Amino acid sequence: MSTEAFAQMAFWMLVGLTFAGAAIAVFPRNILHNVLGLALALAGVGGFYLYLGSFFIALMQLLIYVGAITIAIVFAIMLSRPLHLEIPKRAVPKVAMAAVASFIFFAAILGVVFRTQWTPAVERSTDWSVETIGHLLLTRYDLVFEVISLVLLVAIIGAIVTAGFTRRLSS
Amino acid sequence: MNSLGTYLVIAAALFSLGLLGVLQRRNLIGMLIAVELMLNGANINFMAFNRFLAPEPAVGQIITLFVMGLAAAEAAIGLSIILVLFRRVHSINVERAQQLKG
Amino acid sequence: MEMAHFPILSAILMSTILGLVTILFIPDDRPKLVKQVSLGFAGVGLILALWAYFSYDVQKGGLQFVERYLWVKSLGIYWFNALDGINAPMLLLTSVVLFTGVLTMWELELRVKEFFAFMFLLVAGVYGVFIAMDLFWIFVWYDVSLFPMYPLIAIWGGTRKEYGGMKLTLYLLAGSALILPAILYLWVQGGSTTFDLFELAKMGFSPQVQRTAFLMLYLGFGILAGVWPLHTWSPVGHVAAPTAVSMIHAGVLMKLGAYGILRLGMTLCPEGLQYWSQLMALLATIGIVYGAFVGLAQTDLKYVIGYSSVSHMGIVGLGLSTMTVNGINGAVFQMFAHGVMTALLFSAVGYIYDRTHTKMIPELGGLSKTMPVASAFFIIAAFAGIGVPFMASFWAELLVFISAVKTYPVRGILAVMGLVVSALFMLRVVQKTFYGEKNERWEHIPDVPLYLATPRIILVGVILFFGMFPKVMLDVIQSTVIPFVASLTA
Amino acid sequence: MIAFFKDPVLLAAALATSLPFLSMATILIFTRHNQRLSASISIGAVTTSLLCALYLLVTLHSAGAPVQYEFPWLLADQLLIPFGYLLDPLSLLMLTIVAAVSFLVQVYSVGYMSGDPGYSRYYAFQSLFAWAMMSMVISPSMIQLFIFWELVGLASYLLIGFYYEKWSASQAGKKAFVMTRLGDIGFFLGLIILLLGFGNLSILKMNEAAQAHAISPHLLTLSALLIFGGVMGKSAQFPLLTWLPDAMEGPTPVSALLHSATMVAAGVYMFSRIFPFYSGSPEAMTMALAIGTITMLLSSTMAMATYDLKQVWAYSTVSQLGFMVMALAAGGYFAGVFHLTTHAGFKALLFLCSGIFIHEYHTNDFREIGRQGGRNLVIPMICMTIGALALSGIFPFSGFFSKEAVLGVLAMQPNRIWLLAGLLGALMTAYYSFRLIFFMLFPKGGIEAHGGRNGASPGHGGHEEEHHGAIFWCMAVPVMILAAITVVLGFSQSPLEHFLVGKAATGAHTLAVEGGGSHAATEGHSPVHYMVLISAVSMAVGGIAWAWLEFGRKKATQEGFLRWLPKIEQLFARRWYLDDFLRKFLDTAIYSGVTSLFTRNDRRIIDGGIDGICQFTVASGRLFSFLQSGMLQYNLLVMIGAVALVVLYFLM
Amino acid sequence: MMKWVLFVPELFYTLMALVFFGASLSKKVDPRRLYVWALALAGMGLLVSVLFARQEGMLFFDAYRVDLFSQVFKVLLALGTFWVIFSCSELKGINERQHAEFYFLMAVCTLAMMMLVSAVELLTIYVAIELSSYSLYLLVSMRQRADEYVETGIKYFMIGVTASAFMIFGISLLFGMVKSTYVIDVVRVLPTVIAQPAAVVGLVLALSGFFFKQALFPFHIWAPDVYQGAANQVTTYIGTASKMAAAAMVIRFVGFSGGESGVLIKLLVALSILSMTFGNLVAIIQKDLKRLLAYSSIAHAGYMMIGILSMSQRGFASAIYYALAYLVMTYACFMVIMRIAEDGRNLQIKELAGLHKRSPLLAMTLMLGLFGLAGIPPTVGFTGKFLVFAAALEKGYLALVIIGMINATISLYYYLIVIKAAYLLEPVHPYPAVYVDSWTRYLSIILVLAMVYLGVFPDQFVALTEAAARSLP
Repeated sequence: MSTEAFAQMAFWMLVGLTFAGAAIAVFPRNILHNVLGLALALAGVGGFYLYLGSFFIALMQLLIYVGAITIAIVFAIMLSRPLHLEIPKRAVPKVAMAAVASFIFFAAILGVVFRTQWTPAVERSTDWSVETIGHLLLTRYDLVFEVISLVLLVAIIGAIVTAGFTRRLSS
Repeated sequence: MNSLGTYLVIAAALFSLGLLGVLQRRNLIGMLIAVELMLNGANINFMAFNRFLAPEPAVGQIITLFVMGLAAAEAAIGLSIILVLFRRVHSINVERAQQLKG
Repeated sequence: MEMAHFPILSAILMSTILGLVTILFIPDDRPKLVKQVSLGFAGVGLILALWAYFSYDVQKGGLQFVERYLWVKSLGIYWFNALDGINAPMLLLTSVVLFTGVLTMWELELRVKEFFAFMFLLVAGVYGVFIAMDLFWIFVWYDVSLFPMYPLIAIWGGTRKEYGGMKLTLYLLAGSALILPAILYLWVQGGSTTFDLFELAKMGFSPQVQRTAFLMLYLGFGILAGVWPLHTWSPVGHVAAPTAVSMIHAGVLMKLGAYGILRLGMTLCPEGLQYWSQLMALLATIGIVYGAFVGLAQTDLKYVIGYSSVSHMGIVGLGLSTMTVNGINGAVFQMFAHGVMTALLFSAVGYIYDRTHTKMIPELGGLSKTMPVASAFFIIAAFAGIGVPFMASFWAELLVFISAVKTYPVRGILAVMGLVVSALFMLRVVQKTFYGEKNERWEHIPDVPLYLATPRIILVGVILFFGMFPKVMLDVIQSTVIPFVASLTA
Repeated sequence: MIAFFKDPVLLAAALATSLPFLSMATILIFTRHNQRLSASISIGAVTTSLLCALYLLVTLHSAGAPVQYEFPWLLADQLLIPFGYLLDPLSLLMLTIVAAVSFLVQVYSVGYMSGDPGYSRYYAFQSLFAWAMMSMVISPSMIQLFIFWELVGLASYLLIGFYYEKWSASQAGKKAFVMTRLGDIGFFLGLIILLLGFGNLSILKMNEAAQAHAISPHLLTLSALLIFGGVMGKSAQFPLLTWLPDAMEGPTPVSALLHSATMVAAGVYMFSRIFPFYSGSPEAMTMALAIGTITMLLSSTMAMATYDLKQVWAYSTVSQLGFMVMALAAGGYFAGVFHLTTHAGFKALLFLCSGIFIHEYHTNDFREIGRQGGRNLVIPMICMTIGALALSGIFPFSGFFSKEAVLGVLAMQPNRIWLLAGLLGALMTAYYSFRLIFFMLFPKGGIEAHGGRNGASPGHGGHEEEHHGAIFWCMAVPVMILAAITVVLGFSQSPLEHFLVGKAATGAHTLAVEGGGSHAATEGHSPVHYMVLISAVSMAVGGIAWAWLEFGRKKATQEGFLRWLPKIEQLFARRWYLDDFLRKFLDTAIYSGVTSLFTRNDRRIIDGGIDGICQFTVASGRLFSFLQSGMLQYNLLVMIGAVALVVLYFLM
Repeated sequence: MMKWVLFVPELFYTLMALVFFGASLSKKVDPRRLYVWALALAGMGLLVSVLFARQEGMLFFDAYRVDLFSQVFKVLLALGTFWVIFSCSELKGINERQHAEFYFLMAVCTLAMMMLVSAVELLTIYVAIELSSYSLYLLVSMRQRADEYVETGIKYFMIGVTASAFMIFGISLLFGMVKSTYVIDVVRVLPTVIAQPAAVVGLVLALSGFFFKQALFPFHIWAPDVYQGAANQVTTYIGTASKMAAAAMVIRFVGFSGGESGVLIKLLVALSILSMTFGNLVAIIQKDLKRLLAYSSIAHAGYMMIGILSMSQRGFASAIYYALAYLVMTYACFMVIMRIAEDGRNLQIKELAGLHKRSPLLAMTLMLGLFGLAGIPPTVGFTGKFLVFAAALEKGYLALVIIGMINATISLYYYLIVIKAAYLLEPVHPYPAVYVDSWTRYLSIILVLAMVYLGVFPDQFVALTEAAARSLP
């Protein structure tokens, strides 16, 4: 088996893994299963990033998503104790309608993907280095970089204030 | 390696799966999880375009990075809002939230 | 662009706007002062309008007292006011009706300040439409004149006031849903450079454009003009409205519709007029006959007047549709005559209603015995409505029918036949309301005091004056209409 | 302005027509509360008018051509509406008649109306009437004539409905107005058609043009027929005749004024005014002849079945008007006008006499009056008999002469039926007038005591007696004047004919030849004429005799031959069911037919449609609000579904 | 070399945010003092944005463009923020302890929107829009004592993140077509590839995020609930300032296609009609005043879209004018609501009963504001509609304009119901007199005059908006 074929097989396994994770994230009614599924799917997506040539982003994916977001969700689950609450039955019409709508959208996007002529840029640079990313972050995307910190600040303050961890608790 | 189309289809499928989750989950946290899937779908798109079409490979990566950051912030805010709701109505079932209508 | 003269038209407009502002600054607890101030400003308007009317140079004709300034440069909107033979009578009519309307409401006690404020706003709009020669401003003033109707009816009105007010306001403003697109359409067709009526008129739009625009203008303004079958707001609204509002509304506002058709539709779209004139004539004829017949079955005095307005405005429409000098002469004259006459009718009914608190014909009866003067006003107005000679509307009807029979023989003859029915229903009302045995219920009611009789006397005087000396008005009207019709046929 | 004072003729014409107007205005505005002053103003005005009219008559007696004054009143585009005076023999004659009758009636009314609360109003309306009528009479153009014609209608409405608190009076006023208006529509349309086709409504020009065949025959016939509608309305011709008997609801002097001598005569006057014009259209003339005949016969029969004093005269007025129309339509210009003149005199006489009786006995039923001793009022009784004789056409009263003239004209018609109808009419006229007279003279069952003039019944003090006396004379003097006129007027036939026909160069005389071929009617004493004379007189006498047989003689049952024919009596008494037909038509076709159909349509379909649209709008608001269900995921579904469909749409 | 002077308004608001961040850290702050500070800073912010309104230039490696278009909207944003903060004197809807955070989030949100209108780079735009959205989610969730409205925050959030996911997906497709994130490249390239499905779908999906902000049908679904459920001041902020930013972005994004895609325009026409009709129809049956205004805002998004879809400079200018008009009119209505419901409750329409006696000035302000929204002259709302329709008719959308006018008539119905309540109804039980302090009185008079003045003398403002529209890339 050539490297290429192995890579190919690994790719499809990755696909299977990702979608299995996604399915677990979406369908079961146990919220903890969902979180695990999400972690799985996110890790799979990180794998895609590897295939797409960016080790850096794959790493970030694992760090931010699997590391931070999933943990946050688990915390929320623990705080809201949903496991103690009754699990409602599935409403079939709702699921069916949701499935139809999602499928239509999926089909439409498929159509878009295959009907569009994707043309690569005329000149393509091959500079995948992290240095370039860092450089760009501090030049062209400087503003965004600043703003995203503000976003995080707002998120933190907002989460604290909204969730009720105000001075009441601290004082 | 695999063509652009493959990645785009995977992205679309992931996005649609997330959409399905948003539409049918009753658990608000479940909905939030589904939204994360949708964002990941978009991210795969960016990375794929970055890999196959874009003139500068750095741009797509940077965008993906920022979207991840935003997703983190979003999750934090969303979870805090869900907690507010939980405190008041002791449920995170979205169907409990239908007082306002008409 | 002559600017040397005193801007009398703007001054007339300002008399109402200043009046409105002044009223707003009067404290709430001085209703008497509000009335006096209102009367003062209405009087100023009347004097200015009379001055403008009688200093209009018939020999010279055309536009006079022109005021024209660029208002919004990028769209080509002008502050363009002028007087010609068509709007001069309308201006006079408005000022007379406003003045008498203020006097009629002298006994008002409920929320006096607001009433007169709204009324002045309404009349400001009416003046504005009549003097403006710029499509933008015509539309603006048109809408300004409509929306105060709602509070005026809904607060101070009578039968089913909220329903009536809402219906009337919405229905009339629905008309502007066609007018504004039509105006803009013409503006675009004219190269989107000017809203000046006369410059647009010179553009010579293509027949297709003219047809579309004319139809929209006709239907839009036709609602206000009470064109059948768009008329049903009229009875309902009039029944609900308080006296002075009915007076202004039936007397002046309905004319706005016909005026709009004439000023906008016919001036800008002569070929559209040609194309749709058959329809116009048909609807007008139906309106004349139909209004009279329906009026025959009404038991509410104001309903009767409402339907008589439909019938009489049909005459205006018929006159306009003939596209002849005398048809349009008659139509404009009829607008004036009907305005004064309806104002008088409503004002007479208003007094009766104020005192008896009913306007149902079967409950009234024998009023002539207890209040002969009040009844006389109604009866005189009814005769004016029937078209008795030496009342202003006689001449108007004469001219319209002559032209109508010429242009549309069958419809014209049918319309003339309608006169019998209109006589029948007017006399029926007069008989049932004022004649017959003295009604004990109303015995204690005093006759009109002088201060309330004054406005009605003024109106009677106007009816008779222009009935006896139609030349005074007709010369003014035709100084504009003759060249206008010449340009239509050219 | 100065022209007025330079020209006495013009001044007189202007004064005659405008003074009553001024008097009306003065009374209505200033002297409403002063009855005496109002009456004097009005009478003063009408006296001046009468004097002016007489002055004009004398001055212009021998003027060769008609005198015409025209001032432009209104110039609307090409249409000129003049205002002015046309003074020719016909208008002068009519002016004098109107002024004279108005004058006499107003004097008479001083007595008749005394004590009425609406005294001032009464005189105001009288002045209005006099103004309208006189201005109409001397109109130089048809438009002016039409304008005043309408005003006459207004005045009659007001006067008929004078006792407006009486339901029937106001009803009658309304009926009069609406029915005459119905005819006026035809008149109006005729004028418009003529105006559009011919372009000029000056009476002289119209007449000239018709004579010179300058108007196309179709136009002429059409407009003539339509204009005849006006005559039918005003002069109560079939089928618009029923308003006139009802109009007797007004005060009796009003009946005398309006419905005998002047207003109803307006139609006939108008007919004769444009007689040359009419003669241009044989079709129109024939139709007019037929309508006149029908009217005359129908109303005569109606008069035979009523017991109301005033209604008898009202029907007789209608029948005499029919007679005049027949005369004119048969081409007898002079005969028609002459009958109009004499009729004005004796009919006013009859009404005023009746007024005295009604005033005295407070009843309209002549049997009742007779029973209460009506014949004791000697002067009125004599005068009334004179009037009745004149009406029946007995020599030497005025009616004899004019009726002869009319019958003479009818005799010239190729078709004898018209003459026979005329003779039948004469018979019936004599019958019903003397039926009335005999009832009053020879009441069945003797005379009861009456508390009026001669009885000393309680409630009538001496003072009131005196008062009565003054009033009585106030009424009696005009009656006697009229009686005198009735006796004398007949003999003025030839001077009048000379005045009317001989002088007017373009007058009717020559035209009559063309129109009806009745040369002899005005000219001569041919054998035919004698035959007519004899048969007419015998008809009149026969009618009187018949009435004597049934009502007059001692053994008379006073039941009349109609008693044996109840169906027919019913037919006559119910006016040939014309009113019933009209009422039925109004009720079914107008009120519960068109009107209620339109009203229901208006409420349900048109207004209901609008309301329906509004309700639909609100309802659809409610409907769409289900989209906003409150369920987050359904809402999202809507949104996402829409996005998905949009994306799909872009693929297509 | 960066010209920092161009960035002064944004910096100012950053400073303001920092001030309140600091305040939020301290244990106890007097709400009155916070209010005074906030008002002063917001006023200065307005002043600063006006002073820097004529600046032009590029910043941050051409990712940030300061031109008349952006500056006009910045002034509008600053104005809206100032007004909202002005009416926070009785901030009863928010817990007193959280006032500092409230002002902080308000400042951040305004800052984000200012960046949004200036950003000419897709990623910057996305991040800015997310920043402003997050602030709003939090602001909406902050309502105190709002048990019946507690679901508002989560609904807003869920719909918002879904829409934003669509948006980023759309941006990814755009990125795939254009291969650049600069708006200038997008504008250059997109019209040439608009026939490709990915291009137009990407554009539409990207637009959906802005439509969401603008509450255009079918992205409107959050609006009624949020308007009703958020604190009055927050609702006002969403209804005024936030709308301005959304309008600016929609104008910019719709312009991308250069009017080349007929299909896209058809879609926009459909959306505009649906939005107007839906908003107006459903508004008819509302009882809650804020909810009613939410539906009316949906309808107004449709009207504004009419101007935008004309794809002409006059169209964009008219949309800008309309936005200005909408800001003034909506604020006038909300100010009255906040004044009457001083305890921060929601106002039912029937609670307006007898307002003309309780406070004639507020009643008049409300009436003019509503008439303005209904598009009745001589208010600014009419002139706005007039300009919008004029622009649309220049492109020949006659039917669209007629539908718009019919909708305006329908809308009049429910506005009249509100006016009826204020002017006609007698209160069932006596509502307390409305206390109107002198500042509010001055502001009402200014608003009334502004509504009439802008409506009657639109010339200079039209010129301004046209200049702004010209400066669009």
